[in-house]
Amino acid sequence: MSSLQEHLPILQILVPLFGAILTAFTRSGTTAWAIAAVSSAISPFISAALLIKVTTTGQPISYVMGPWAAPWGIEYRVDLLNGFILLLVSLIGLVSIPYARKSVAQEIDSHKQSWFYTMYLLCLTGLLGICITGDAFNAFVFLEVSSLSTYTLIALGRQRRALVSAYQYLVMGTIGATFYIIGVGLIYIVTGTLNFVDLAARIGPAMPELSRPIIAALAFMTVGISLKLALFPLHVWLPNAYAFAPSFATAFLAGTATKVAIYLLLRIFYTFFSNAIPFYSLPISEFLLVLSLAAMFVASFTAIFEENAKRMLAYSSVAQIGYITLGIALANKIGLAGSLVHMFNHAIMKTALFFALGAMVYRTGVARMSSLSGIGRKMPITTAAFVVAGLGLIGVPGTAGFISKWYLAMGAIEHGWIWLVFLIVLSSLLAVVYVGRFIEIAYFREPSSDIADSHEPPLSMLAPLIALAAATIYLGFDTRLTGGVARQIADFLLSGVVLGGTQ
Amino acid sequence: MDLVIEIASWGLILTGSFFIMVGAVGMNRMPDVFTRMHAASVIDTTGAGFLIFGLILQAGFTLVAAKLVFILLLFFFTGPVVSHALAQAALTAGVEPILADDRRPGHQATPDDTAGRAEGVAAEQGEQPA
Amino acid sequence: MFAEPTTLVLLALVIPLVAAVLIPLFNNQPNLREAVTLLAAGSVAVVVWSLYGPVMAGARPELHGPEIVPGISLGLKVEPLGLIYALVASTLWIVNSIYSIGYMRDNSEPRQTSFYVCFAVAISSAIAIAFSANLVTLFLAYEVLTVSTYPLVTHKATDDARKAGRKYLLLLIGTSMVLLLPAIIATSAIAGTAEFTPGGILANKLAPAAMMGLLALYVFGIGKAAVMPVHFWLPAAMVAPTPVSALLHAVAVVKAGVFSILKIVVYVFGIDTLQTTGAADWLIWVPAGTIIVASLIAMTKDNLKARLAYSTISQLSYIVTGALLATSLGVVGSGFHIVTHAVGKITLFFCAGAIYTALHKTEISELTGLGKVMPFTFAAFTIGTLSIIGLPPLGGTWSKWYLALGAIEGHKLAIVAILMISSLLNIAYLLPIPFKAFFGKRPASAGAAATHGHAHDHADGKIHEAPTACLIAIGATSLGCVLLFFYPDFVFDLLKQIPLR
Amino acid sequence: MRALILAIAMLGFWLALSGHFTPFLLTLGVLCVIGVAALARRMGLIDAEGVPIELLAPAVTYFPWLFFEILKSAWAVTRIVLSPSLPISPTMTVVRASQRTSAGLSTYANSITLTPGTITVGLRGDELTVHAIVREGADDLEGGGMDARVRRFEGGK
Amino acid sequence: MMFAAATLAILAALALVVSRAILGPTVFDRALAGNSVGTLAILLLAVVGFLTGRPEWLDIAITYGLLNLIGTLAVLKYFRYGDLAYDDEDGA
Amino acid sequence: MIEWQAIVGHYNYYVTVFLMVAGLYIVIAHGNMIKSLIGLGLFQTSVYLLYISPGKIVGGTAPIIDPKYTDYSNPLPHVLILTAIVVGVATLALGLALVVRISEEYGTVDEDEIVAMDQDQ
Amino acid sequence: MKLDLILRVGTKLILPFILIFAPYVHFHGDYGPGGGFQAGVIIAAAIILYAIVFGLDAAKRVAPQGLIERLVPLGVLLYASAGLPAMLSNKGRYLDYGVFGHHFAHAHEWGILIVETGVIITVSSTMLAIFYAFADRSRR
Amino acid sequence: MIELIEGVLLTMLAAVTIAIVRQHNLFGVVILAGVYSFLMASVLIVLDAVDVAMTEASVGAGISTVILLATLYLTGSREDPPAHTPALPLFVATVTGAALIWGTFQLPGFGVAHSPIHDHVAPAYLEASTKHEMPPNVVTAVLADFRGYDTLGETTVIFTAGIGVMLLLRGRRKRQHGSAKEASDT
Ligand code: NA
Ligand code: NA
Repeated sequence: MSSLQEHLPILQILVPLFGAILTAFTRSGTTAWAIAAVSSAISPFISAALLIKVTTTGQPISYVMGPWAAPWGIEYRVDLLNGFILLLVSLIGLVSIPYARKSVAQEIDSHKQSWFYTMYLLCLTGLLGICITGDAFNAFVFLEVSSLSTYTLIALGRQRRALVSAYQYLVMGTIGATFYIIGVGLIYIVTGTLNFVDLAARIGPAMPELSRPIIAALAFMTVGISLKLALFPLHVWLPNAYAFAPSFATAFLAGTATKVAIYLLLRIFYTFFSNAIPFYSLPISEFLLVLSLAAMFVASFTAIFEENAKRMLAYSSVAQIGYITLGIALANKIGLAGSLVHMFNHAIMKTALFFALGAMVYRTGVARMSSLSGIGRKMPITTAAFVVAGLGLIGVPGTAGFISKWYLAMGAIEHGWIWLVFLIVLSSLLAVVYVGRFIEIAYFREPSSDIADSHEPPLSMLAPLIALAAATIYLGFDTRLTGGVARQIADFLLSGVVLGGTQ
Repeated sequence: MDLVIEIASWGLILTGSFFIMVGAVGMNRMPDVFTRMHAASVIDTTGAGFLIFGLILQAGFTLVAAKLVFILLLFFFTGPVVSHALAQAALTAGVEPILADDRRPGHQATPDDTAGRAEGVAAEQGEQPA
Repeated sequence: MFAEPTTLVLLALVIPLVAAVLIPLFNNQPNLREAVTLLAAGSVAVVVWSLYGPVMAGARPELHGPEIVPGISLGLKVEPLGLIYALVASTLWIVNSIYSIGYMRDNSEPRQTSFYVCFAVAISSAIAIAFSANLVTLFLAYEVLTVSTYPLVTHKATDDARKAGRKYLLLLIGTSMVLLLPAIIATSAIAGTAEFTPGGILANKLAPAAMMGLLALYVFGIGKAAVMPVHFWLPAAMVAPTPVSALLHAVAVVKAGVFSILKIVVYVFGIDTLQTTGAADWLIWVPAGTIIVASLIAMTKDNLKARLAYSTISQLSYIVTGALLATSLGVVGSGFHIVTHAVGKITLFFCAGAIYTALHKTEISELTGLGKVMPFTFAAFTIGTLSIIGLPPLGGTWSKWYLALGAIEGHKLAIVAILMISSLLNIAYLLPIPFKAFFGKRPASAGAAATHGHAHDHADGKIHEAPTACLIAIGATSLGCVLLFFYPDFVFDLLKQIPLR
Repeated sequence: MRALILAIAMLGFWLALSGHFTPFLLTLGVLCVIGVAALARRMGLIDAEGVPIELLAPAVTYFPWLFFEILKSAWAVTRIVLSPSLPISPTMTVVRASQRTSAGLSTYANSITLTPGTITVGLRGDELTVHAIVREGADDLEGGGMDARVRRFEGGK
Repeated sequence: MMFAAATLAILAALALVVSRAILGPTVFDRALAGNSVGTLAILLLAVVGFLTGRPEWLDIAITYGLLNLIGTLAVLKYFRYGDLAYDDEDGA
Repeated sequence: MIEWQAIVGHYNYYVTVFLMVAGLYIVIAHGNMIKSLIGLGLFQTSVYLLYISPGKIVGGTAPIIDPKYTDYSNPLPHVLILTAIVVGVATLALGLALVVRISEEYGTVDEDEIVAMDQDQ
Repeated sequence: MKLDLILRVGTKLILPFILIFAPYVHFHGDYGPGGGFQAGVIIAAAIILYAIVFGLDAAKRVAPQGLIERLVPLGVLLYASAGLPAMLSNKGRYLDYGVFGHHFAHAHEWGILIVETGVIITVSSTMLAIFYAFADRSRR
Repeated sequence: MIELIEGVLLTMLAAVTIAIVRQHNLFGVVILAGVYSFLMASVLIVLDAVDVAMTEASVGAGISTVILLATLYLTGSREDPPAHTPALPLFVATVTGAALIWGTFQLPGFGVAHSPIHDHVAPAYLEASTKHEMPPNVVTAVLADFRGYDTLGETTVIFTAGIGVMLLLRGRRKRQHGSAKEASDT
């Protein structure tokens, strides 16, 4: 099957896309779930194969649609960076799918379940599509596929506030996407191309005469993507969206959506703008640094006082995104690697946390902290998994989160900013407070009446949760996939090599 | 022959343009929506008619002419339908026409027995003519 | 020798973890459950002790795991200083386990299974701290120790316990995250390595002022060492059951703190580097001050465990002070004090627990005249007290002696003076306890005033000792105090093996 | 019959628009016309209202007359618009329609609307409510000239 | 020249009609003006086609006409029946 | 010395930017969700001009090949904007569906009122 | 009394031509403006016009909701599948239309036609489904 | 001439936009939005974007109007005056506008034939269309062939929106709200 091997890049998208189409025909939730499960199960293998191929050959994989060579046709281009993110997204998809069955069956009306899976698969398609494409406009198209499906997924939450959250996200997300295409339009006018590789080659020579549109394009794309990735203070859509979406959707999105947006930011920063505008020549780095720190502290503080556990985790996400963008702001190898490592680790940990919380909501129907008191005794395994992932969030050594923070702190020191190390660890301390608060409520309070007859969730929900909690620990020790790959990626991003290899 | 057609089409196009201008001016001079409709229909019928006839002469016996004919027919068949619907809707919604003479029996404002939602719409309308 | 030294290292770590997995399986069979604990404790002690010979012979067994952050992999390496701490922890685990069986059962404590599980995990992490080959491994184990002992501190699940637990967690994790972790990261970045290396890794890499700042980060970042002002978690944690207090004060937790400081001084900074830069010259006054202040506070406490807690704070600062002297004799004194204080203090806590178990007394003022009721316990208490004070013929003598010598070697006579004053203070707040118990006269209303005295009536003066298991443990540790005076060489020999340069 | 006429009309429409007389497109055209005709039948469009083939022949005389009417009234409205005093006298009136078929009735109503200056505002039974921009417009309609003309058109005479 | 004149006339008319659409004052004035904008746009399209020498895109004009009809009727249907889906079989 | 030529030549950009600004303003400033969505549509629509204006060549013609012409305007922006229009209408439809549901649940489509209602709970 | 006579007759006259205009726009997208998307919108608009004038139920009898909802994915399926033959026969990459004929131009013409047909199906049915969804909502 | 037509139409667009901002009757807004679409479509014709013009007219003036009206029926049509001051929105919008004006200043003027956009990629489409006897409408060729994959994505977007709208609006109209469970979650 060497021919299949050749088509892997497009299969990465076609598998979930055809899954989505098929689920739209059926009206049975079970059938739709089965289709989604098969699609989600195949995806990580494709990603892994792609990543392995890129790592072993050291060359990016290019796949052009139809007979048209890039830049005339649309190119898919897999290098280490997007290979890594593709794997992350499809892995989260894989672990999500067993969890989905029971959770969706409970939260979504039975006649809507099949279309719900359609939306999930479209979301997966869109996210993977953004990652894999080598074309600035094609990225926008898939951004919209993922966005529209995300809005719908969020709106299907059981409370009416889900609708408002989805609406607010729709408005902000659309503004973000429109900013992105304004940026794309400007650089298109300047270079005449949309292909990433081609852009990288043409934007540098265009810079001396057309510096303004290029800088404006950078600004618009950055702001647009920052809206999608919920960079402080453009994060206001996120807490409610995560809090009121169906549990499964929250967990899946928390692990994937913002990560993909961050990927896109890295892509534009390092693959083509870096050829025109050295990253350090603009105050972007400082700007991003300030916003990242603000996210880390303000959002963490908000999380501490949040009564709704889902919102608490959502605010925590905003804070953690701050860590990721901090690494980008550092713009040195180790900091950037830290950013990538944390992207992966945070996806694993936050998905685990939302899985655990979702399982609690599944059994108890409540997400208020006070109502969940004593849950540790009723749902010991779920709560333990929550604690493990929570420790990861804090950055306790032995968990994945520690690795992330180590890299970021080393990046800060390399930059000569020792004070930043203190700020990084100080904000971790805020995580201690909000995670600790949950632990205390879960273990040291008498079970509340809301949770009186709750018990562990079904195995199909528990198993993915345990897997992710175990991964949180495992990734705290074996960092070949995270740290190892991330350092390679950071290496080539900073070396100015376009898309992981010469054209 | 060509010159005749050229001159004729010039004449038709300029006449059409004139009626279009007249209609547009009328739409701004007339006092209420009903009277404005009369001005608007000058554009739809005479203005568009002359202009398109002129263009047809320019196009000769071609596909373009056929399409222009169809556009003309489109105006001819849909124009009155739209105008009628608009006037009727305005009246149903409670827009009082400015009248010098009302010869309807009983001066009833409702020209049709099909019950609308006149109250609701009128309330929402908010911006009656001064 | 029945196994390769590297295997032994791994076994010492894994056996307690295996026990932690096995213990819950016997949730409903307490005897089997405790058998697992005892078996594990025994085997770990055997394993660790069997490392003694090879290490004395110069072997430095090493184990390396995966690289987790750039240039640093998790690693274990046995060296003399760490072995001493491992010996203390593993040996005292046996004694503490025996004692726990008596204490926990007699007081019908809830959730005993999770108690033993956490205890086993704590021991494993203590041994990992002892054998850690680099700062990251040490930090990892240090945090695991904190997390695994948190449920022990909050074991009673009362409001007080929860508050204490919150203090415990916030202070220990807080200091370690905010101060220790940056220190480790900075060290790794500056030195390019985080491995514990004889002579240190920071020589000529930092300005004196920066060196002092870094050292301060370590001293305060390692909150387990309880140097003032990061000490207050320790008295708060007294709400826990006595075996936990013993664990905290003697076996693992606080010892992990002071041991870490000592290890970092020796292998990260290097005593020569500290001496030449004078980085510790100012900082040393913090633990020195702690010695005095904590002693003074101890005098004001009537609660027995609280007084012992402040005593611990004071004693820990001996070790920190010894480390910061940055002299070879100071290191020996510090290392020795880890051992003697462990054995002495565990004796005192065992006694306090025994008194609580047998008589339900917690306040010192209630103990007057009870020497006849619990003669064995109070005799042991006296031995422990004298060892802590540093009087012959007990182990504590040697450590204080070497600390003083170290201070002289470092030309810090003021430290010698502080050690002397502190000894006097020790006498003042510890010795009166057994003295009054034996020779004091019981007030008539004592029985009625006792807050916990609802079950027993001791007015008749009949002997009423704690359960046998407790007494065995108390006897063993008292004996240890004595033996350490007469046979200190096995510790000294090891301490002299520490490569200081 | 109506369907056939409609199909022919649609095919003519297609051809007039297309201009590409390749066999492929012609085949497609025929197929689409058949398909749309079927759909139109399904929609109930093919009846005396939707495909008034009876009116095709009379249209030859009626529409030129109507064009002339439109021109006249357009000029009248133009004069009003361009007159500085804006001499309007808006009038609402009700006129009776004498047509028998709905196609005829709607032709009358639409003819009124098409001629600038008058608009059919409502249609109830055989009563048309008309808005005229000047009294004279209403008077003309009340005179019934156009009504008679449309009745003849409808009747085929 | 002739097309240019016609174009200018249409643009001027368009400006007047758009101002009506902006000024209203009632919704129906705007709807009327909107419909006329559609008409003028169709005419403009036809004339500009001739002006630029490519008059063959009148398909667009037809599309405009059809959709203008639908849009306007939707507005008016709404005002008469309050509901796009209104069905006389429901009501009568 | 003002370059009038440049300013006139950029008129289309100025209007484009104005439309964008107005659209964005409506989205952010207006509490009514329907109006916000319309503003969002205007904002998106203005992008069409940004893409298509530079694609125009004066003297060129629509990019439909005909032997009579040699200069064609750039077809690529047209293709991109076709996609953008589709995205715009898709977003509008979904947004309005949300608004309908919100109106049913809250009895209002005013964002400020809704936020206030949620805070009261 | 049927719904407004003038509207009804006018719509009946014009609707067949709107309906035939849509496939015209679809099939002549190669030569002039238009294509699957525009044609799809026109079809949907025609049926919406029908629904506006003749009522929603009448429209649903002509274009049943169940059918429309299944056409929504069908168009995407057609489009996405059009890319597969080249891939599966190992003669090209995804969306290579070369397999649809021997001559390059013909093959690509067919390819374009197939994918545009996918577009017209999805666009028309989706627009209509959206209209149905909104209009239905207002009745209950 | 083209510049003039374009300029006039653009000015009208701007005027309509201002009217939309100021209009508080949502019907008025919907109608004005339709006018906006027709004007925009006319501008697009002038800019040679015939396919885009056709699409914009059919979407903007047709489908969007219908959906908006359907929504207005379900929600009411009067907009309340804004509750808060427009300072922040004005600021954001102005900054955005200023950035764009600043950014577009160096761009080539209107209608210039030799600029990067015309010299790269696009000429190849025009050439290939002729060489390979592709459809004469290059927009169609690019849309369905050269960049056919984008169009697949575009179709997917429509599909997504369609399923999304149906998920939201099909089915029961009112959910039970205010139940105990919901109250406790907020
Ligand atoms: Na008229
Ligand atoms: Na086309």
